[in-house]
Order: sequence, then structure tokens, then C-alpha cells
Amino acid sequence: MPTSRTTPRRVLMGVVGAAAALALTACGGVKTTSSGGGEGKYPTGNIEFSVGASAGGSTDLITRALAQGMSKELGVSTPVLNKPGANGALNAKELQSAKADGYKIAVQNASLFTITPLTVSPEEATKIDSFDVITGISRDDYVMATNSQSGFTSIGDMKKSGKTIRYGTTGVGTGAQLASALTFKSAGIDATAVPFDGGAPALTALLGNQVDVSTMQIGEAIENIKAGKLVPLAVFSDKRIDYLPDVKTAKEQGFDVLVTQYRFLTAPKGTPEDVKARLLDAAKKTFATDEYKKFNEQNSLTPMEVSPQEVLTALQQDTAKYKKQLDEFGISLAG
Amino acid sequence: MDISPILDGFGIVLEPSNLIYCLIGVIVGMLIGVLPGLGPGATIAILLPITYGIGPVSAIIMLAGIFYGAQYGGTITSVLLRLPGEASSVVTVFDGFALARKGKAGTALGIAAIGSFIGGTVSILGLTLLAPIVAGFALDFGPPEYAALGVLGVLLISSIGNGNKLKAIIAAAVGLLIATVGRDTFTGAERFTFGSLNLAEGIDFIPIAMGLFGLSEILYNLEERHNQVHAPAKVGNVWPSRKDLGQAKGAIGRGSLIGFLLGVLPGGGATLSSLAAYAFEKRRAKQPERFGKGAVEGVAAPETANNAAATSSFIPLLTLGIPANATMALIFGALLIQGIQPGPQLVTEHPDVFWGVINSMYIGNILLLIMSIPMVGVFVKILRVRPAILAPITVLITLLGAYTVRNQVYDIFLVIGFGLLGYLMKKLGFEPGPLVLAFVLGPMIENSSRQSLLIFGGDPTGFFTRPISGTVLALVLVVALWPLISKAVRRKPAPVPAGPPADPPVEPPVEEKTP
Amino acid sequence: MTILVGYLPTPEGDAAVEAGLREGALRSERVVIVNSPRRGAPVDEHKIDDDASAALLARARAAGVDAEVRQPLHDDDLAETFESLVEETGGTLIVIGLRHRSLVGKFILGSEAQRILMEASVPVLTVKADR
Amino acid sequence: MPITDPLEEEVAEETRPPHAGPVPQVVAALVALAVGVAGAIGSFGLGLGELTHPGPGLWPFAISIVIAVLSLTLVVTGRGLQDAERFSKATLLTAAGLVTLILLAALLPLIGFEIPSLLLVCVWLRWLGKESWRSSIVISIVTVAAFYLLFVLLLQVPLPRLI
Repeated sequence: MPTSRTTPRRVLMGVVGAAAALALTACGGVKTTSSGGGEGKYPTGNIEFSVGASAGGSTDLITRALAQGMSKELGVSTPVLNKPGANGALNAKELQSAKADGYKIAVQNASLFTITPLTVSPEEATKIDSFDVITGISRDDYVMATNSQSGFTSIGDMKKSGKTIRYGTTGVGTGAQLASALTFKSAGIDATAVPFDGGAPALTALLGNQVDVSTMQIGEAIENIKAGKLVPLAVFSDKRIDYLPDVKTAKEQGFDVLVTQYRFLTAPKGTPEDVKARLLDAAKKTFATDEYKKFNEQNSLTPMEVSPQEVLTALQQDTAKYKKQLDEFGISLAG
Repeated sequence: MDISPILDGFGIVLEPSNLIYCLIGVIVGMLIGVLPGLGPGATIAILLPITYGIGPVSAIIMLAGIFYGAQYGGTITSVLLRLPGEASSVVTVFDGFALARKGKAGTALGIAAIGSFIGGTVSILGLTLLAPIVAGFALDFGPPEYAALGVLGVLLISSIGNGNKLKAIIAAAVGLLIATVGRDTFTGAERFTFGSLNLAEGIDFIPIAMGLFGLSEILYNLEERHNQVHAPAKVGNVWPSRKDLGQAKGAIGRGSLIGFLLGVLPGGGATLSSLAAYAFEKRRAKQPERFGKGAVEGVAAPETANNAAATSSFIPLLTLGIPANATMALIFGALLIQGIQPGPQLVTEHPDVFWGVINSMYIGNILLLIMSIPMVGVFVKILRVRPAILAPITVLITLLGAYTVRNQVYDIFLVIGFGLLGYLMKKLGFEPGPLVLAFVLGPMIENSSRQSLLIFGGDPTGFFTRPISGTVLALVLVVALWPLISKAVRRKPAPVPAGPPADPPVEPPVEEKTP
Repeated sequence: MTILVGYLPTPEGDAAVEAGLREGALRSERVVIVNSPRRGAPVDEHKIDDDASAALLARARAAGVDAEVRQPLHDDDLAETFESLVEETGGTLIVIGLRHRSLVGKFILGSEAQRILMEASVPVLTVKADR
Repeated sequence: MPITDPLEEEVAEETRPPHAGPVPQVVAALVALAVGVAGAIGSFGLGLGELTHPGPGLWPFAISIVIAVLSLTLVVTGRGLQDAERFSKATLLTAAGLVTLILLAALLPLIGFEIPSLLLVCVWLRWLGKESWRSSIVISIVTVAAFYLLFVLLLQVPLPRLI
């Protein structure tokens, strides 16, 4: 290995480099925003939609449909980024600490704020106060279904069978878990929860007879229900669902279990009013398109395009109710 | 069988953007196949962040193109310089270089290109026919089966590697342990996070792959491993004569079959199949002494087989969700990043991805055949670029690429950390491959086995009484006990004489690569 | 005592060998033909293969000179490579070919010949290619 | 696979520098052992649960035990292995390269990517690659310009930058 020759140039280079670095940092400062950001009227750059669930699930599909429509309205591209984990808590944490400039927004689930806090320590819970709600989006109800081979047709049938029911849920701290746990407890059925990471694997396990029943969002199960592969046992809404008019609610079957999932568009706390107004306007215009309405139908979603205040009220009421019921039955949702 | 999804797949591939990604993939693949240094694994790892921005089908088409394109590229340096650009082209050196010395380098390259094309195509046909059949059993795969498959995958990769088995298994286990960092999906408990928010989300696959495969390779190569400089070789006429083709015909056919079969086996892969195909041809030849002195079959067989295997190794990935080798583990990761879980459900849930990727291989192979013959001269020129110039550029792509994934400097430090780990592992005889692979499969194994235990009511015998998981676990046992079995088999006489011919002793450096 | 001849497969290189062999015959000294490729790249177009070096040796025999071909690798220091060869073989003369290069080209790429000229401790004979 | 090993070994053998002695082998195994033991202690603290209700620590605990046991075996049996490479003077090159990487990561958020990248490429070319001053400077400037074009202008990646 030959040694490199020392040249005055080498020293000179170092000095020049260091000086240039210092000079530039002193007067410049470092930029990170992508295109355009800063000058001009919002939005000037890409608006990132992050999703706290893996691609293909309801939240992801809704985000993509909304992002697509809003992209047209706002005239910028709206990349959708999946950041799955902990029922969206990881994504929420990231959004919460993002810059409140309207360039990073997310569709979030009610269950993250109403149910997840019941399963984790208070400091870990995501709080709605950390976000600005822009608008409600849609309701997505749960259905408990079983494989057509099981022979069950109602919650009562499961009780009659007398065996331990193994039920799939879409994860710890989700509405699916809460609805199932409340149902089995209030019906006095012996049951074990098997948490999966989202609706798709819970559905797959049910179709493959790995579990006896699964509770999923309607959109995830409806195709297989129509095809006769799955038999719906109950829905957990107040009234019957338009998409499954023949399926009795849990209430009708005598169990006071009311759990629904709804979603709303959020931005980090402190997002400027004009930015929020612009986003709301774009969302409303998207809701009004035929394309988006058709999307809702295809995915069995009930529109819930309400004001931020109504979203907040609903969240508060649900939280209080779930807490009371869990205490009453002595259910712990954590592992 | 319903062929409309297959035809739709062709529609997807023929979209101009996908054609371009396919073209980019095979060109990049050929380039890195030619260049000693970066292997397809390292390249795919480095390019992973870019796949973030493009759709899943395009991303996988491109990454797949890199993988099988590298098999073509590796031939060129083997033949012209006795320098296998890829581990899977090592045997091509013997007869390829001998042919080159006879002034028939062109013939060797031509035969290799034709063989590669045929091998690849046969394998895709097999993939097309076989994959949906395997996928038909999809619903029978529940958590216990996935758990068993995951264990089998980790075990196979650790036991069929090149190095010390014990070290490989330790590396794999460390990979499994690293995968547990972060929040537990069952209880929400934080594991090994030491209170760090960055770790609460677990460790991302991209920095691990980029560090252990990409950066470690560069750091390792900094220690001057290339002290051979070659004179430029003459290529000559690339089109093989009728006589040469006739000689190679059988070898190409058998190479396709061997490559397809060994590629499907997890852990088999391109390297193994090229070696096996060469050994097989030599054994059945009437004049085995011709081998090593410029036998056309000696080029045709391994080159056909490595391409066939590269293609068929997609079968376990796309149908069962088991990556057959470290490169497949990266593609597995790329699919996960895109929100697609490879497995039995893939063909029904994402037919666009499934058939798009498979059919892109037909197109990619045609592109490679068209390119490889006229462009041989161009690729040979690349060898004149000094690795010292490429290294800093690659490093910069790696580090800035890691940053772009989540826009966090933390990820750059992760890449550097894992780069150092990978470098030390290589120096100390640990392969990074099993670690990365186990890291990918870890969550699947853990979640599935915990779900299974819940389903079984805590009774672990359930794993063995279900037909599929039981069979898979029996396979796990066979693999685990393989050293003993093979010892018993080897006691029989007539070991296969597969050593290379005494004449040209192979002196140039062969790259240590991630397979 | 030996004469070192820098050789590249170019007209200038051939001219250098020609001159080197002539000097070797005149002085009855051994000739070492130095064909030094740059370290690093797997292939260097300046490196000659075995056939070409055999041809060079044949030329030397025809000229009645005892010769050998050396192919040491060099980094960014061809001049140093020559210096160490001078020391090792007891060189008395370096013969190199010169090619014409424009001023700009010389600025960007530098001139190895110039550095050999400046740094060599023995006389350097430079020749041009036959026109 | 018995058929193929000799082939591969013959080709691969010559590239590797002299193998390291038993000390690095044992040290490596001990490090792995330490990882296993630390993992086992950490996961035990998380709670193992039972088979019917596995706790968060059960799986990592099982893996850690496997690591520990296998590493212990390696400490005992791995002494004579020849698959480790000796750390030589060339290792210093790698160490130097590593330092430049860390510097780049540390400086990136402070002064943007341009200057650290320029210096990194330049250092790698000039000292690790032994290129001439001229080509080092030209290539590093061109590289950084190309990255700027690609990442900032074309891909619009929010890299910290000066310009």
C-alpha cells in the first residue's frame, strides 16, 4: 500500500471545505420540505395521507378513495403511506408530532380513541385532543359471522352447542374484540379470543375453519356472506344495516351490545384554520361525487359526513359507555 | 383452469410503465451481474426505498427483473475473465473460459444466453401451471401451518447455506430476536424498546436489509480484494453454430429441469442448481474429459439451470409465503412494505400482483435475450470502471435512500449499525442471510404460533395432529436431522466425482456474495 | 544494469519498445518491458494478454536483447512504480512513449509522462509514435 | 450438498485472506452468548405467561435460550474453525470508511446533505480508493450534483439541504 503524498493542496481543500460549510450554515439554515412548500397558497406540495393499517383494509381503502378525490380537488398529489401497527396508534403518534401545516393528514378510527384506551396504560393511550378533526367520513359496522359448516345461525345456537367458542378478532383493542367479548360475556358463552392483525387474516382463518366465529367489519365479510360461505350471526348497530337487511342486531337477539366503528379525517393539532377549511371543502366535494358514493356502497359503508363537533361528542359518549359495560361484566380486553 | 387472470396479467405487464420497470430491472440486474461486488441481494436492498413510491406490481416486476437479470450478467465475466460476477456462475468459469481461450467466447455467451432464456421460460411455464394448484390449498393454511412453514423456512436457509451451520442458526435466532423488538401485538406490551419511541415501532425491515446486505458488502470490499487486473478479451462471433447448438440441446433441457426442481426447494436456489446441473452433465457425458476444456454443455447446463432456478424460487414465495433464499426474503419484504402478504391467498386476493409478476418474467427473459447478445461488448466495458469509484456512490445511495424511507436520520444510523454488524459477521464467518430471513419470518412464526396455541387451548400437540402442519413439521425434523441422514447415505460407495478439471486452475477472486 | 521500457498497446508504446530494444542492443543491457495497469478495475484496456507479451519477447529476441515483461499494478503513482523498479533492477534508463494531448486534456487528466520525467532519478528517453 | 461443495470451495478458497486464529472465534461466540443471556433476562422480565395464554416474553425467551445454548456450543467447538478472516491493516480502511459514514449521518440534519456527501465521496475516492486529486474532486462534485437532481428535483424527497 503506497502512502499518499502530502500536498499543500490537501490542506487547502480541508480548509476551504470547512470554511464553506461554516459560511453556508451561518447564513442559510437547512431546508427539508419537499417541493414548493412555504411560499404561496396552500397546498403547494404533496399532501401525505398516512394509514395506521396495512393496505387492503377498510381504513386503507377509505383513505385511498378520499385521497384520490381530494387530489383532484386540490390539484396536488396525495401519496398514501401505510404505517400499520397497534390499531393505528403508531401512525397516530407520528401524525401527532408532525408539523401542523396540512401536508400530513390521516383518516383515523374511532376505536383508537374509544376502545384502545381501555386496553393500554393511560399514558400510552392516544387522545383526540392531540388532533384537529376536519370532518366525519363514514360508519363501518361490525358483523359476527361463522363458517357455513358450523351450523350456527344465531348467538343462541352457540350457547346451545355448549362448547368453548374460539373467536377471531381484528386485533387487541378493536371494536371487533369489544363487541365479541361483550356478546359472549353477556350471553354466558365460554369463549377464547384469537387476535389477528387486521380483518383479512381473521376472515381467512374463519373461511379455513381455524376459528369458530370471527367479528369483522361488514365490508370485509359481505362478499363471502353473499356467496354463502359465511353465515352472519349478528350485527352490532342500533338498527339493522341496509347492506344486510336480514341479519338481526345483537339487541334484537336480547344482548345489549352496541359497537360501531366510524372514521374521520384528522390533522395535527394547531393546523391553521384556512388549511382546515380548504381540506374540508375538498373532502365535501369528494363526498358528493358519484364515484365516491359508489365506493361507499361497494364497501358497505354508511356515510357519516358530520361536523367535527358531532364526531367529538360521539367519541365521548362511546368511551363512557364501553367503560361502564366492561366494568359491569368484569372484562379485560388486554391479552 | 381459468386463464382469464393470466391474460389480465399480460395486460398489466404490457402497460408501458410496467414494461419500463421490467426493462430497468433487467438492465440493472445484468449490470450488477457483470460487476463483481454488489450482488442482486445487495442491490435489491439498496433499491427498496424507491419501491415505496411505485405500485406493488411495478415494484416487484422491477425487483424480480434485477434478480433474474443478474443470472444473465454473471455469465459474461465468467466466460471472458474467469471472474464469476455471481456465485451461481462459478461453474460456468471452467468451460466458458476454456472456450474463450479457444477464441469461442462469443459461442459460449450465445449458448449461455439461449440456455438462460429457455431455462427461464420453462420455469415460468412450470410456475404458471403449478402455482395456482398450490394456492388452491390456501384455506387449509391456518396459523399452525404458517407457524410450521416459518420454522421450516428459517431452518432450511440456515442449514443449506455455505458456512458453518451452527453459526447460521445462531444468526437466524438473533434475527428472530431482533424481530420481537417493539410493541407486542397480542398484549400491547413494549419489548426491548428501552423506552425509545423509535424502537417502540419495532425495527424496520429496510434499514436491516440495506445495512446487512448492501452496506456490509461495501465495507467488506473496502479491504482490497481485487488485485487482479485482466487484459480485455475478444468476444468474437456471438451466434453459436448449428453443431454447438446440437451439442448443447440436451444439456439445456436437463438444466431447465434440474434448475426448476432445485429452485422450488427452499434454500435450493440458483447457485446450487448450476453446480448440480454441471455435475450431472459431466457424469452422463460420453467423454467427461472434454469438460473443463471447452465443452459447450459445460456452459449450457449451469447457465440454463441457474436461470430456471431463479425463476422457480418464486414459487414458494408467491404460493406459500416462504422466501426460498435471501434475495426472495428481500422481495418478501418489499411485498410487505406494499401491504401485500405473500402466501396462499395471494393468487386470489392480488391476482394482479401474482400474474403480473409471473408474466413479467416472460417479457423480461425476452428482453434479456434481445439485449444480452448485442450488448455483450457494452457490458464488458463496464468492467473497466474501478470499484473504488462506484463504492462511494453506492454508499451515498444507501444512506440517503435510508433517510428517504421515513425522513429520519435515525434510520441512517440504523443502516450504519447493521452495516457494521454485517461486516463483522462476514469477517467472523457468520452469514447475514439467515439473520435477515429470520427477521422477516419472525413475526409470522410468533404470531401464528401464539394464535395456534389460543386455538388449541394451549395444547401444543395440535401442531402435529393437523395434516399439513404435521407434514411440514415432519419436514422440519428431516432437515434438522439431515446431517445424520446424509452421513448414512454417504457411507455407500461411488461418491460423485464432480471436482473441476485439473487444468485451468481457477485463480481469480470470486466474490463472497449474498446468494 | 537494465533499461526500463514503459509499454501500452498503442503506437506510442510500440515506438517506446522499438527505441528501448535499440538502446538495449547498443548498450548490451537487459530490457524490462513494464506494462503496468491501474489497480482496481477488473479489466484495464492497457493490460496486455499472454499472447501479446510473448510477441514482445519475440521482438526482443529478434533484436538480440535479453528481455522480460513485468506487469506490476499501480495506483495513482505510475512514477513511483517506475522508481521502485529502477531501484529493484538497477535501471539506468527509462524509455517512454509520448502522445500529443491538448492543453485542456492535460489539465483534466494530468500527464503521467510528465511526472515520470520530473520524478525519475535516471535519464528518461521519450519517443514519439511513427507517423 | 456433498456433490457440489468441492467445486465451490476450490474457487472460493483463494479469495479469502488468512483466517483468524481461535481468539476472534471465541470472542464472537461469547458476544452471541451475551446477547442470548441478556435477551433471556429481558424477556423473563416481560412475563412468560402460560401456554394457554402466552405472555409477551415467552417467544423472545425461547429464542434467547436457543441463542445462548448454541453460542455456548460454539464457544466450545468453534475454536478450530477457519472461516473467520484476520483483521489486518486493511481493516483500518473499513474503520475509516465507517467514520465518514457516521460523520455524514451526524452532519446531515445540521448542514444539509450537500457538503457532507461531497466530503464523503471525496474522501472515499482519494484515500480509500487512491484516485488522483483531480478525479476525486471532479467525480465527487458530479455525484453530488446528480444526487441533487435525482432526489431533490426529480423525486422531491425532503432531504435536509442548503440550496
